[in-house]
Amino acid sequence: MASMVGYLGLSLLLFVIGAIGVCIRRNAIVVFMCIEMMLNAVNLSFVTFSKLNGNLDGQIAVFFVMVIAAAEAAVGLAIILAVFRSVASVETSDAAELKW
Amino acid sequence: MVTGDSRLSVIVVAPLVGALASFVIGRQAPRLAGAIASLAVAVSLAVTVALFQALSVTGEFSATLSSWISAGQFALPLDLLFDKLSAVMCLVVTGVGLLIHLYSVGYMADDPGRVRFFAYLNLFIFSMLVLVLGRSLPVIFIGWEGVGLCSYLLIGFWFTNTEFARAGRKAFVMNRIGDLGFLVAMAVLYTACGTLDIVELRKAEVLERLPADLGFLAGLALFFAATGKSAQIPLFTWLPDAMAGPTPVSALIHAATMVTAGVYLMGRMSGVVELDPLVPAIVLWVALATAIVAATTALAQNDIKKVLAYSTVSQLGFMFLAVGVGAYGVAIFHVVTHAFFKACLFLSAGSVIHGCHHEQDMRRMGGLWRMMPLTCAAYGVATLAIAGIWPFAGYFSKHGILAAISGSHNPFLFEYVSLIGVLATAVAVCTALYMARSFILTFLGSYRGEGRPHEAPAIMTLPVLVLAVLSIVGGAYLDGSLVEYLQGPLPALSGHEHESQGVVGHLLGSLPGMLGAGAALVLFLYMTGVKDLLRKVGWPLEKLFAGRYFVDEVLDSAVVRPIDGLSQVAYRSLDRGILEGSGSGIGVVSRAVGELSRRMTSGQVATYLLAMLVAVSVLFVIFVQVR
Amino acid sequence: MTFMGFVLALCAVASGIGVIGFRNPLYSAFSLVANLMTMAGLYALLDAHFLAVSQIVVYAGAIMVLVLFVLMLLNLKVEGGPKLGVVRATIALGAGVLILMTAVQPIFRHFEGMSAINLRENAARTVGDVASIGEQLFGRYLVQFELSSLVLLIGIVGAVMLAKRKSATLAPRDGYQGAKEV
Amino acid sequence: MFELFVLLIKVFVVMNLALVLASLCTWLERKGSALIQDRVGANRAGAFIESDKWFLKPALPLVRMMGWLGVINTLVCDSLKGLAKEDFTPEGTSKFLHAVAPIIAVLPILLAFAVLPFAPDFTLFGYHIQAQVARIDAGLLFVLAMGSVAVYGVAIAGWTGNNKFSLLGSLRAAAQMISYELPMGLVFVALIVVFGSLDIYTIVERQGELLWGFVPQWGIVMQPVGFVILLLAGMAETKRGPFDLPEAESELAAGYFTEYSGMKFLLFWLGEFAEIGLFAMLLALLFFGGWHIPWVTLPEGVWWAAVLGHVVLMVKVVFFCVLQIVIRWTLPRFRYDHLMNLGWKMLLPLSLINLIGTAVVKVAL
Repeated sequence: MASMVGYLGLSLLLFVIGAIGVCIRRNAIVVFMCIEMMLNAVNLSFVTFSKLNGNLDGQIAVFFVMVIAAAEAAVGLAIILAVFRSVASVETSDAAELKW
Repeated sequence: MVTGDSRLSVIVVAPLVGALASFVIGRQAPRLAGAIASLAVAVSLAVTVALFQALSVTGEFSATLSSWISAGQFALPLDLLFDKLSAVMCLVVTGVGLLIHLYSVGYMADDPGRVRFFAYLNLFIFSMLVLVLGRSLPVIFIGWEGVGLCSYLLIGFWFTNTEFARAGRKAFVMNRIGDLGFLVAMAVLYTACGTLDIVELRKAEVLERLPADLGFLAGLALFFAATGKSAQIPLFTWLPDAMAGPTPVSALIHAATMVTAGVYLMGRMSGVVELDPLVPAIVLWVALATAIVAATTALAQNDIKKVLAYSTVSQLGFMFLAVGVGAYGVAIFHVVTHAFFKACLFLSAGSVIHGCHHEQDMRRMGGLWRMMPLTCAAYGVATLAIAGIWPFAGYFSKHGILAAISGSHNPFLFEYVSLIGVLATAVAVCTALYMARSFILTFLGSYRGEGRPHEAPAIMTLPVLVLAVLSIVGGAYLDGSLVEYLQGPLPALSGHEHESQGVVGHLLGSLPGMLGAGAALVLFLYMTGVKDLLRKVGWPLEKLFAGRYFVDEVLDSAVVRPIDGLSQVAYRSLDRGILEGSGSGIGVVSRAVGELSRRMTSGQVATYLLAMLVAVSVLFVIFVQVR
Repeated sequence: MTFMGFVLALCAVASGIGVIGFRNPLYSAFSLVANLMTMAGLYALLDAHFLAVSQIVVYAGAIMVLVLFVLMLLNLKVEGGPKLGVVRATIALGAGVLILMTAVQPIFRHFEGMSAINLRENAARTVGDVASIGEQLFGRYLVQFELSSLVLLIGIVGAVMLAKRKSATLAPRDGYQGAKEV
Repeated sequence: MFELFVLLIKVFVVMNLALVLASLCTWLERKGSALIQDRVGANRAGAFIESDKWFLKPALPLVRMMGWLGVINTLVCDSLKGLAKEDFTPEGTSKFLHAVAPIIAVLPILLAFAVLPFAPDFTLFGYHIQAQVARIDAGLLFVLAMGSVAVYGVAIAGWTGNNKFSLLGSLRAAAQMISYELPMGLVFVALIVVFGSLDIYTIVERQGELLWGFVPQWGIVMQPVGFVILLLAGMAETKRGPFDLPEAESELAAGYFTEYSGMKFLLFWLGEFAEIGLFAMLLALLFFGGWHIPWVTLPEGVWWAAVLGHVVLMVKVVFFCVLQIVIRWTLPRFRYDHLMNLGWKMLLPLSLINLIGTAVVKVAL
């Protein structure tokens, strides 16, 4: 465990993958999952920084991120379901009424 | 909350409560409205009398109703002051007001809006009392504005008639123009003297703080305010139009309230008015012009109320003549006597109109002395009084004014004293002439109208008779004593000694009046041919008089039209052009921008997110690599 | 990074690419589950045992099951051809690569040197077992912890309200034709 | 090196434990259901075996006995049949996921055994040996985590079935498992409150103590409500009757594994029975004192004590396996809404009240 750089690099890479996924995917649920992945990438760097800084604050932050992610999942999926009920699709390109 | 003498507040509050009560109760029982309103004024009168009795002991009363404005250094309590001047004014307002109220109970008995009427009437009395009793200029201003509002409400009382409603609006607007002067005066006085308390403003050391030019401005502004309320040139045309209201309202406006406010204000602010001698000179010239214009106009009017209206304007001119020469006591004296006989005249005229089934044209009257003898007697007495014939009331006050003119020490007037005297005398003759004319046309001769006129009920004749009695004895009783009595709050007449005259002197003094009255008798009763001849010769003059000197038209073309035109121009160029143009220009531009940017808001979340990602990457480059 | 970490990292990246690469959202979801599992493994490698377990319980056990559930419930068809276009994908990819390129260098510059000594000294203190995490949570972060329970409660209520079908007792608004049946 | 060796042995033991338990359950199911339904059950395969080979002769009576009891049928024949059957994959679905699903369904169950101790610690050849593959301090949490991961196997299986019965079955299964995980977790929390640890070994050790000097501090004494809840939740988690709605034959053919055949199908069975074993073991460890015998204190760290403890534990485990199977064959199937109501409206509030009450009592004492 010579260095933490690998973890940080992995975190960055996963974050960018998630960000790209958010942009190129149209399925709202997949977009949601990509966001979860980005959150996880950040979590990984939190844990790494916790290790680097020598305290547990980073891990506590991850814990709270998980809490928020859980709440977000519940609400987000409910929203997607509600959208699906009104436009019969979860593709973000179909729910494009909010414009002009 | 009330500090000081609480009775003082009763005077003011009683009519206000009366107004509310008569309105609230009157909605349920319309018959009670008049009684309640009269009762309220009666209470005011009673308290005023009581305080008036006590005044000789204490000198003056004051009371603070509550705090109005209190902001840092600036405090403005609702202060009332009851001194001799206020006392006299209060007595006139409440006394004559009460009589008019009683009269109105009869006059308005059949009007569907009488509840509203009495409420307004009480409100009018309330406003006038606030005006008269106010200790500081802002409080007076409340009353001042209140009076204006009530006059608007009452002149336009029959608002379903567009003409009447317009008359009310005209009165209101003209009063507002005058109010500008009041506001300017207040601003100047507060800036320079640091106070608006009228007791303070009477003190020499306070007035010394006023620079000469500002003093002139303040005096002139006050006079301008007074011209608005008291119908002087140039703001007098509203008063004849104010005849649109019910006749008791005219009586109230002309006799007890409203128009006397200007004179009262000049008296109250005499110290300020007198600061620059040019101001009284202006007052005098304007007053004289007003008197002449109004008197001559009255000659050619056929509407009985219009005649009376112009006579009021003319008499107000007389009062301001007195103000101009510094004889404030005499001016107030004339206010009082004028209140008596003008109220009497208006109420009699009201009876006539009432009796003749709302006919106001004198040419359709005549010979009414048989049908309504009491009214005829009262009108006759009042006519004699206004004509200035001894021993009726008007003689004393008018004579006092004429005498005061000769005693003027104003450097701007000194050379013209005799000219002014002659002109004033001529106006007095003219007054007698047109008043006698109206009397003759109305009551003498034979009836020219339709239907059968009838005498007014007792509730209407009684106040008229009381006023007639006052018109007879009031002048003689108050002559000299009133002026002396008022010397505390008003400056003493300098260099003018009141000499008592014998009967011969009095008869000589009433010569102008007799002359005018006699001429009227001759012209309109016995030698109508001469009248016709005169009319043939002087038709342009008649035209001029009948057209009221075309003041309305002049004002219309000189003031209203230009302002209208300016407004139109401003509306077109500024409002439509620049403001609206810029407004819609902004709209057009932002619409164009929106049109462009709405292409970006496609509703596609993915696009937004992509934009965000790109932006983040750019920020990354900027913050990580560049910095 | 140990060998184990390296393997896990490879798996994480692969599954991450799988998440965004699979056309079928269900495959994406399974990829994400795998990704989350590898993350849990990485946490365990970083001595965050409690987080590793809760990662599995919370993410894999709750969130992703929910996602799967929704996916199955909706029984979606496979995403059609890339309506978004190659251009957009290229832009996104470019932006991502840009971020990567710019951020990698500072990471190496800043953290390469500082790790070794720190890590040895801190090793004991940074073991995130149940006891130490619990101490922190119920000590320094007590208020935040309690607040997070509130957040969850609100989330539950919000989700219930959102997912609830319009019941017949609710009068439909003007022009509202009722939800399409799923 | 020795540690690795010991670890391998432990893994071997635990794997065997799990699989033997699963086999035992399978057999119990076979014969038990027959008993309950008043029929004979499997009693042919191997019951009449004959052999002339001398080295088989001595074993033949035993084999015949086993055959007559149905053991050979259950363990050998069924497996052979499963291996020999055609491996069928429905069209239009992912072959990979279809193949992986049963593994995902079984693996977490077997992994969960890793944190369960099967005997007290003991010392052998001077080495202190933990009778547990991995003693992590969040043992209970790990069990829970594995339980939740097992959902994926079911979900994927149902989805790859590519028919509506399978999908419905897997949806039911997923919903049911998530729902009953909650009361289960809450019972675990209550247990943690009582025993002050998440580590299962510590919990078991604490149960060896006496409450007030004479009551064994067993979980069933400390958490009677928790025991009932965990029993119910565990049975729901295993998706077995009366909670076998995901595979309800009369409604969904066979639910999420309709499309499975052969060994993959058997893997689901294996997972199911391993789960029965897992829950039986959990109940025994958490509520019935594990390897402890009431009022009997075995010497610590002695190998024979460990063996004895293991036997005691196994007796308890088998008891709970039997209990679960008896319940499964006794009670009729729930209706789906009843199932959800039981989970959300009864067990969850009950477990919450239980937790709060436990906490109050704990703080008060």
